[in-house]
Amino acid sequence: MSTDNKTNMFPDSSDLIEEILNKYPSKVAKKRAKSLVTNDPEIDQEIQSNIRTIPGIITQRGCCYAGCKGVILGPTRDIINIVHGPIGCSFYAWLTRRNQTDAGPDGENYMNYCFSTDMQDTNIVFGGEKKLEEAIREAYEIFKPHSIGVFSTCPIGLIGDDVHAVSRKMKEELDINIFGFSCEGYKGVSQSAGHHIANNGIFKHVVGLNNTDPGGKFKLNLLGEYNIGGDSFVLEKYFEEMGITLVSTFSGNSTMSQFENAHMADLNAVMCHRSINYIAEMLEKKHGIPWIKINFIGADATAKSLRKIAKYFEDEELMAKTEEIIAREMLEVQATIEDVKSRTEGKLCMMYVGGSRAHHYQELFGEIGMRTISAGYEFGHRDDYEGRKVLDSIKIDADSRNIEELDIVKDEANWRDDLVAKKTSLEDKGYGFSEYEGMMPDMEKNSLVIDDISHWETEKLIEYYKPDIIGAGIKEKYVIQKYGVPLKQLHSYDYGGPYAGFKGAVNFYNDIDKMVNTKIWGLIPPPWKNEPELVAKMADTAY
Amino acid sequence: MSTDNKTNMFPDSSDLIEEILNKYPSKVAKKRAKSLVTNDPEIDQEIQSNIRTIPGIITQRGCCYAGCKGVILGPTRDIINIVHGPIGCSFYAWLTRRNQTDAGPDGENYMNYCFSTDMQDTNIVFGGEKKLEEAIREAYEIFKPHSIGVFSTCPIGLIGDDVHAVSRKMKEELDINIFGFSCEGYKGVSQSAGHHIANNGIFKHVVGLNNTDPGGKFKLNLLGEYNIGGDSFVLEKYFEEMGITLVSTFSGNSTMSQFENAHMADLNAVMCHRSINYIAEMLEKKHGIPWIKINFIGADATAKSLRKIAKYFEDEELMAKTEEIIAREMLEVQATIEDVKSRTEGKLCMMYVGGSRAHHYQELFGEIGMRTISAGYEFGHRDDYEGRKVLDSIKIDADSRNIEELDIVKDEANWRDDLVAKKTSLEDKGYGFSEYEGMMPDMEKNSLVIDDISHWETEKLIEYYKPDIIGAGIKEKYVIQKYGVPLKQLHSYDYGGPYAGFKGAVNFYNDIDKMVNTKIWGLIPPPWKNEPELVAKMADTAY
Amino acid sequence: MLLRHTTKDIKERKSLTINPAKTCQPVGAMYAALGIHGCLPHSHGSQGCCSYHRSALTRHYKEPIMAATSSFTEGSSVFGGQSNLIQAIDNIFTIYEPEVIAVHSTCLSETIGDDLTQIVEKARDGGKIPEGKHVIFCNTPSYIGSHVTGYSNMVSGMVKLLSKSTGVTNDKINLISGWVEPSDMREVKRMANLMGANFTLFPDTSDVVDAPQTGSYEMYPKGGTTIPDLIASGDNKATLAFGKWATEDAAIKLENKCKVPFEATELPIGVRATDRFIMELSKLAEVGIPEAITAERGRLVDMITDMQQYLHGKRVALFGDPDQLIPLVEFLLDMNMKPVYIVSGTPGKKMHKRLEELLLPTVPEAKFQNGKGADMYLLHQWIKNEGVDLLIGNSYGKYIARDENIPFLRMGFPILDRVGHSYFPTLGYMGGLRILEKILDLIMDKQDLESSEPEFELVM
Amino acid sequence: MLLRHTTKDIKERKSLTINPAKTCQPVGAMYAALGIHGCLPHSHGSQGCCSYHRSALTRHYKEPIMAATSSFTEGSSVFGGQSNLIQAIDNIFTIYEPEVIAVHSTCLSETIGDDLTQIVEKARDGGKIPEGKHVIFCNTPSYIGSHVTGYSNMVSGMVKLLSKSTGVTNDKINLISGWVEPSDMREVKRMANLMGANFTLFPDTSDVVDAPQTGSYEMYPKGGTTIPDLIASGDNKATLAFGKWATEDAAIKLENKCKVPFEATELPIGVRATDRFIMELSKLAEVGIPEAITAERGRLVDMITDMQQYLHGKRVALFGDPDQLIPLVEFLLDMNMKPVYIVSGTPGKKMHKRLEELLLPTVPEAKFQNGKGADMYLLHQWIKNEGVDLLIGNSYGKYIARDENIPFLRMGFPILDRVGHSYFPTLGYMGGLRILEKILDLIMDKQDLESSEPEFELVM
Repeated sequence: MSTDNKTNMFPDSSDLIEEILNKYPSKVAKKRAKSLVTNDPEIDQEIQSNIRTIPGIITQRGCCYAGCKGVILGPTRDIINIVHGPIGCSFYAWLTRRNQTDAGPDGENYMNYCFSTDMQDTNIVFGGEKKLEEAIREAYEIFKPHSIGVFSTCPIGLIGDDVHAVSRKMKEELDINIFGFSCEGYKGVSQSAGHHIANNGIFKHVVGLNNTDPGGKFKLNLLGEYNIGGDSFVLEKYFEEMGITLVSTFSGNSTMSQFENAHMADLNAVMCHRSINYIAEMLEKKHGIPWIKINFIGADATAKSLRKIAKYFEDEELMAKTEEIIAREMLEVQATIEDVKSRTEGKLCMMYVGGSRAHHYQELFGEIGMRTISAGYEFGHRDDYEGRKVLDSIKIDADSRNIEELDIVKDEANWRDDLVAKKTSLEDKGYGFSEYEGMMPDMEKNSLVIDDISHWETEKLIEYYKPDIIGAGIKEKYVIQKYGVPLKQLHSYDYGGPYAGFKGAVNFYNDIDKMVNTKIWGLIPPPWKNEPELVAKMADTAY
Repeated sequence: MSTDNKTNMFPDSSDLIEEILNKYPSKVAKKRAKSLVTNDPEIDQEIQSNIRTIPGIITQRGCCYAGCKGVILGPTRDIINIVHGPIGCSFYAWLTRRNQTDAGPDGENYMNYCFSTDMQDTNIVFGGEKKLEEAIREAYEIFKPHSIGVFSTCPIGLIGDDVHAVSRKMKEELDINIFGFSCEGYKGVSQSAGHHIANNGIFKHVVGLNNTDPGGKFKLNLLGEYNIGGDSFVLEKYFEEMGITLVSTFSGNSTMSQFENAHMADLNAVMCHRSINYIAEMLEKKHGIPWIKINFIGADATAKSLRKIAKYFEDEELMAKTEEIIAREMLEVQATIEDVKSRTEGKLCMMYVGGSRAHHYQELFGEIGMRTISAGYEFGHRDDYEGRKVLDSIKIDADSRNIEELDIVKDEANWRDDLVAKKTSLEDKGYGFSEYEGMMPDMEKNSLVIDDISHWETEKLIEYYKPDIIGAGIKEKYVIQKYGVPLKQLHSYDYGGPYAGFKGAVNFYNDIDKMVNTKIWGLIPPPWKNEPELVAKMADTAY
Repeated sequence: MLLRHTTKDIKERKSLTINPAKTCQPVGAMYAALGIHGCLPHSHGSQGCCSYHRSALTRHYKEPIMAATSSFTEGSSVFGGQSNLIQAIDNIFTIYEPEVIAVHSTCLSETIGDDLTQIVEKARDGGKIPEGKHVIFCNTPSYIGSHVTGYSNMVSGMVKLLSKSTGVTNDKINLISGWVEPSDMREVKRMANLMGANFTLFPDTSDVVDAPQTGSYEMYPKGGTTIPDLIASGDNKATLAFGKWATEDAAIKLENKCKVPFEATELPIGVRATDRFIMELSKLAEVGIPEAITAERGRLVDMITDMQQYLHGKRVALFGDPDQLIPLVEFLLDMNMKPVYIVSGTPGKKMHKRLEELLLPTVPEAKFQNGKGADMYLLHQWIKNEGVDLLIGNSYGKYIARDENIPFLRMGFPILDRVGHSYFPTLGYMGGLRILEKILDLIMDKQDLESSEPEFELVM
Repeated sequence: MLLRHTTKDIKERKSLTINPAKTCQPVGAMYAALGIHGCLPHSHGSQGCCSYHRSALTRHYKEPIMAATSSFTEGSSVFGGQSNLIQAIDNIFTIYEPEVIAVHSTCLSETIGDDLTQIVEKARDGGKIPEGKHVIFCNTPSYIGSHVTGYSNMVSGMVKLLSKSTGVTNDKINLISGWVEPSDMREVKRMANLMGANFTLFPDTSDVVDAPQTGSYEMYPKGGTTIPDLIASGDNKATLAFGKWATEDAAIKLENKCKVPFEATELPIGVRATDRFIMELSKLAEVGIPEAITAERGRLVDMITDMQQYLHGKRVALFGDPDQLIPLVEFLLDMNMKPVYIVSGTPGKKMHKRLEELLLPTVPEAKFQNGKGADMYLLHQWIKNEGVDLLIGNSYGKYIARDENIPFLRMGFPILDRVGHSYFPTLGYMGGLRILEKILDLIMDKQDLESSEPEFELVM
């Protein structure tokens, strides 16, 4: 890639876009054109997103079930999640996300288990409700859990098994909380549908079941933080030190009882806007609890987020403590940046991941002087790109219409007038609630924004930009590394991390430094590559 | 091998001996002929032993240094043994014998260390005494041990370094016990010379240094038990249970302070007659302590030996306790024999090892119905084969004459008249002291006794007898196993054991059962071995 | 404890599977398809299937695993996936330019009843399949069999849709490979070449899912069985199918379709299964067994005889797939080890029968189960009731291994937390040496770790 | 603690070696001699040397190691060992019938000044060496150099006493092998064959010390360089000596004696040392580098790129021989690991210089020492002062590894407590994969064992 030497500005990428689109059949090209945007942070630009992936296009995306069972319910340890369907769906979601949890030495923890009704052909033909009933009963008899979740998979939806009815029946019979999710893989266009369905289910069946005051002066829910590689553990420590009661986390290192109690918090802090803003919205609508967008990826972002939370509670001591933590932690952050930056400054990164990470991690890269030349979401919506201001203008298509939108009514018994008042008062002082500006305003001019990137597009981007590192997922990792470009897994962190908070930022700086500066990339070409007289083509079947 | 079906008698092996000898040059044949004896337990037969191995003959034997440093001094944990010489001698004796030791959590234990003066060419030219002095000083400064032993190796003897003089000087300087051994590898004809030199050294420099009464009613030295694979640990437990004070063991699981105190015992029980009878003899000559030959290899032998020891002390309670132990332990022994014997009965073994083991292990094999068709010692003397009765008729040759014979004088201050009297009284009752009948009387008629067996002879024996198992050492193991015949290492026990005592017997029965009955021997011939049309000879350099 | 809710107390379960010892068909079909040169696998279902299967294979191989999907939505699920598939075929050939697309179905498309034959025919008629390019397919309903069944179905699909008989027989044999690692397929080729056999191996994932790092990505690496070789398989003189669960069906179909006689044998794992494989290969390919092969066998037997004291009587628990488990059990028995617990989620009565045959004579106490109810939870409960000295299975076994402090040998699919399986074979005699080396390392490492100080050994 | 008397406090030692990182010359000479077909090594000294060396090699290989000895007594030590050796030569040829006897001296026979040239001449004159049979020899005084020197001296002995130049140059090269495993020699042959090189490898212990179990013992197994090939080495067009400490001397002697030009290179361990080896081989043998070799290289690099997060920055302590240590250090550095402590008992300033060259740029904190004072006790003390993440060396390292809870990779000589080294190479790119697999297994096993329950990972 050639940046303009004088301005250090990214090149206009229209030739790249053209090259990409040229390969596509015309209908595909037309559609994909709307999902590739050359960014200009000064103006409003629309990007097509949260629409169907074109069949045959190699995509990063997964399914609704993955978003529901895998992402949202995955990190909660004390619920038995029975996947109703053939074995595969449960198998693939078994321990493959790095949601850590700390159950202590004796706590309930079913996260290392995989439960399935393992539907067989006869069940598909004759219906599987009986089998599901029995499976729930067996799970109860063996484990005596307090909650059981039931997840409907593609064929279950098609044959018409009613997981909700079975759940209700078994809840009655066993007298524990049992509830279902209609999260068949074909719902929606990506994992995002599953997040929505999961949020709805948890809100309907769990949130609000327990009105006990969780205690403490400052009560917070942390939403959209999934404790990948121990991220939540880092944040929990800050809150503890600040004297903030973390009522619930959705859903890193979480338990069902946290969710039952979530409506008792004073504030919802939303990390991953895409996956969880539903809960925040519903909690405000039903209970009057306001929400703010925060971000703990990046040291500056962490400082800003902690300050914002502290400021909300309007407590001098809390604010002082917050500044103390920030000052203390920034020492290591700054020392590390100083060391690492000399080796990372000016390097280019790209990110295609999730519904928030592609945005959040740009800050983190930025802190060690790395620039994001291109980014996009795997399952984001327009508001994740362009900000919540476009929410009203998003057209509801057939795929979205299939996802239930809960009708939330104000809960008079548990309504927080105090918080409503607090919100108004703070807003008057310029404190922003329910705000998210999206990723695009934060990106540089001429950077390339791509939604639901395809394999073909990835190839062309690498050739064109020659990035120093790419952030994406496991399916992309080795493809990209074959080009000699390191790929940082931003779902699993390449089994590193934590990357949240100050501690996490330091980890990340160091890990990225290692990846982009490791010697091994220099060893890829064999020394005889440029000595053609040494290279023989031989039949080599015998080795 | 074809035994006589009616009598089940071993065949006369003269044809085998003839075949073996035929291959040898005539001088070699003449010499070897005297070391191969077709056994007849009814008559006295002389076997040539403890004479030089013929150059070029592939032998099991090692050297004098190996017998001195490796065997006798090896198992003592609280002495720093510095090998004075080039690095190899110390290196090869470093942890290669399985003498176990239990130093407790904090005890002195140098057995895992290897100390050497690592003589270089300049040292060889100009002499190494200074280097040895300095090495001793360095060892002292780093470790502050209570004793240091110094071992002279071949070139040291040749260049004339005086390890004894240096030891005396340094003993003076450092005020700890320091003494040397002239155990150069070329001394004598086998390890046996080293045993003698080691015994002399320990007797001269250590035994008798401490006259403190070790306490207890029954005080015993166990001689010639080296705690291979934990053998001594098994025996120590029996003695403890019997209320016998084990004053010292030469030298399994031993310390220098045990040796210093050894002359305070009431009885010496000799296990390995070959390696340690010197100490027993000298203790009797100097202090009047009698010795008996015992054997803890084999359950019956163990019972007999425990009874013999108990009987010596003429104490009813002790004898009752002994019977109790025997009765208790024999339960497992008998149960195991019952199980194992059906699979081992009638199988044939051969043994070529050590100076006692080839004899002792015959009993153990016998307990599970296995017969010894041939056996011999690696470094035995005629008395080990024929019994102590031939001691006086053994000619002292040039090689033996080089080994110092200590001139032992009665120690009036520490002389045990009581024991001398006890010995006489017991002898009158038929109790045998200082007796060893040797191996040959215990072997079957027509079994083949071979001293210092050579590789060529081993090959012929396997072909002729087709034994089910052979007991020997590491150098023989894989040679013999290539014939499809399992080899049990009777030095290292194939890292199994313990094999001493009742517990050890049970271990041995089971291990032998596994070895002779494992399926894998049956898998050796490939199934196409007898389908010549499938077998191709191909150039196979390419794989 | 990681699996802290697992107890000794075994309750009968009829409907609930806990910690399965299998997964579903399509991932097997996807893997088999990667063994064709220039092939892009295609998952006819919703995106999640494809994403999960690609992820599983990617984690196992740490290599690019490419596949496309029909990206079903709720609409396609109601109205059928025909238009999705036809559109996909068109897009794939245009954008990704494979030689062949290998379509497998999913429980979704199976439940709605999509007819792949008819849809592909329609795509062909509609000109969506370029001249000289191919689309093959198979039905892989996730609610039947297991991942092994899916592999088998895709291999059968190759035969059904590609193999042709011209009437002229080649002096070549087909080697149909069970579900093994690319290293294993490479090893089978090495052995067959050493024997001078003339053969076509299919599928062949070597040089596909173990591609070198070269600094440039090849969407279709050099490996894989070529289409011409697959077509010509119908003319070959005989077939040796190794790994019955995964290949026998294809061998039968090839015999039915093209009159190619076949032998189906077990995977050549360990001494005796490899013996049988080598002898069948020798007979069918009409080649001799060279000394080099005999020597490799001898080296394996040698190591067993040398190290038997560490192996004898050791109790082993295993889980995985029938094709691996059966010869592995035989191998363990030949080493006088005791395979006491065996589970496989893959159904089929033949497995039970074969294990009975192997185990009854010498390890009558062995418990084994496959198909219904045979999951890792049951295996773990058996272990809780009486322990074992070694656990063998895929990466999920590590939870049991850590909880129970059992040395753990990773074998099978998926291996998500170690590398090496794709580079070093476990098939053949050399593979047996590797298995044995690993078993010994595990047993000896534990001894080194847990022995008391007096018992600590330098020489073993 | 097994080495409980080892403390942090490092005191200078001038005369006392504790826990050596070397042994003496003759064992190397014995091993090298086994690489000649039909050879019986002979130790000219007292019995103990021969017994110790045979035992050490036997334990390392778990194979028959045959050798004879002059069985010195005190008399021979005084009057010289001539009659012992002549008698031995006679007996050996009569009884054990080798093609060649390879005699090495010992500190004993060296100190008394036995002249092997003259003794062997006398044996020949006395008719003790049958027609067509050979006796070669070398001087291996134990008080000079180390076991590596002994190996080198015996290889030089082969050249000095066997290589002949007829004046006609062959289209073949000599590959002189450093002290490596039979598996490594086999691997070098595989690579050279893959490249189409025409070569003689010597010594070659493959098929000698890794002989198969066949049910019958062969005193002279099929492997080993043949005498005619050794003689013809003087006519070959060039020599590639790999492992400078062990082979450069022989290469020089061959050049001096027969005018065969040579290159001496490091052992092909890891990426770059193998690159250099392959390129030298390509140049000297005048053959190309086939894609298969490039692909193996690419697979090794691939695994490193895939797994770098487990390797980066890990501190490593190593002990062993220069020929292994130098390329291994380079390999570790190429993987961004930190070889911080290195000792070798083998003397030679070149080692220090080469390590400095390798380490100074990126691991300036590294401590390394060889020859005098460089023993395992020192290494352990360094570790006590600042720990490491990995220890690499022969079996004696296990005492340090257990005391300090360090993952331990067995490499070098002797390996007395594990198997596999004789069957699976560590040379070449495939050998690099094996080393890397083992390192990763060790590091990941430790992580699995020591991680807290929340941190325990399925996927790694």
